[in-house]
Amino acid sequence: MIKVLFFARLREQLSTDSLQIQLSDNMTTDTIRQQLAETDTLWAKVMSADNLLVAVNQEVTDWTQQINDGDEVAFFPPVTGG
Amino acid sequence: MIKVLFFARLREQLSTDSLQIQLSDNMTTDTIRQQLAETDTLWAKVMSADNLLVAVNQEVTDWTQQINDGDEVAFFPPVTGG
Amino acid sequence: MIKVQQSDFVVADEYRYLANDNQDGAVVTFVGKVRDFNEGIDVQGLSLEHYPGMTEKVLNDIEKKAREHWPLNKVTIIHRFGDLTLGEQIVFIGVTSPHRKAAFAACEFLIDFLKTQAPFWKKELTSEGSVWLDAKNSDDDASQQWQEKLND
Amino acid sequence: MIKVQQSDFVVADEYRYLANDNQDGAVVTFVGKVRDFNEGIDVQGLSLEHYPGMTEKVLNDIEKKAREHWPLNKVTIIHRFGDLTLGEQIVFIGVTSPHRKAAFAACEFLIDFLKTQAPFWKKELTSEGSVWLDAKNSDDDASQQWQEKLND
Repeated sequence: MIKVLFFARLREQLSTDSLQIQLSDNMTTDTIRQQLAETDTLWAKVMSADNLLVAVNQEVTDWTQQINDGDEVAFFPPVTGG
Repeated sequence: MIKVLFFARLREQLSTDSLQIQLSDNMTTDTIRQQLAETDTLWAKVMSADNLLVAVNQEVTDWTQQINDGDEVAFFPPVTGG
Repeated sequence: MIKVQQSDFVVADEYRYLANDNQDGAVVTFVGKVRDFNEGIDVQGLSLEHYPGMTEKVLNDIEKKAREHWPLNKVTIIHRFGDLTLGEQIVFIGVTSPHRKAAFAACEFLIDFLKTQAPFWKKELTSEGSVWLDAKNSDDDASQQWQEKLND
Repeated sequence: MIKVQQSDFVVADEYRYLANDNQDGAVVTFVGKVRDFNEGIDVQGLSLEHYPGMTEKVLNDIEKKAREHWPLNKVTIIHRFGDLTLGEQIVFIGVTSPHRKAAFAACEFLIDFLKTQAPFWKKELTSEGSVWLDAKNSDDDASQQWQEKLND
């Protein structure tokens, strides 16, 4: 299983802070993004945002990273702390 | 009268923190420096230091500044505060 | 020392810890506060969300990076989350070094990188409702400039 | 606020004064302390001489110059004179601004200019006797760089 997390504006727009998905063959950060985008038009819109960021196991990465079972994948907008 | 002040290393080397001198015609910061340098070999050495600074009425200036009666003239080495 | 916390911090306590070593000639601190306006709109407060676990990891990485570039002794990074009202303290960065240039540069580097890399998100409570902040280009520029400067 | 004094200052009190305004998003402070070594020699303490009257004048001028270049709200400069022992605080610079870049730049500018323009002189008490410090080229360079940057 893969744990997927959503933060800030995304979490609010999707009314979801986390969910679990099954690992599939050759799964990447982009595969997960596309899979989630297929949920409905809302998810399609949110998951296609230009500035969407993704972290795997708490490290920001790009859309080609391979996913392994047990990974924690997080989607969020650009950060605005400090 | 002109009030002349000495600070830090200069004050110690000359064993003098202040003195009064008479205003003379066309007196400049450089005139005062030369006049003081004539006191003896110690003063000659101290007043000819390359990095000697001078302030008139508490403002750093160069060696051409005209002196007026009542001015406060201070000699000191480069500053090292902070 | 890195702390991510809901509660407020006390600058006097942080300063006491930082200023305790005779090898240091310089202590530089930065405090970021909730300001009463942003881009022309009245701000009444902030709600700060973060990604627990990742936040601490990123802050540790940033501290490590700063220590690679400057001779630092103590480094303190504190960032709050949760609801904050007007004028409240959000973030504390404190750095000590034998040299003032190093302390200034590292302190500014730490807050610039925190702003673009640490997973915090601000939602502003304004007179027109509550709004998630957009990332600022000026913040990206600031951390970009460090990258260029430090890779020279 | 400019203070030239023999007595110590309390950073907590200075911070409280600085951090009191909701228009400010950033508070940057610098504290310079008596360090236990300088150019390889053990330091046991410092004796600080200044030029009363001129010191305050120069510090006021430097503050004025900083305010011309950056949008600052509060500025505090405190410099001590007299005998100071190891680890003691020498100088405090505190700056507040709506913007952190301005607060950092102004704080560093103020200490850089103070170092090359304010009439203070340090005599170090070392294991080899007491010695007047020579001005550092690096300090002249720092204030020279500001002149060039700000005249651009």
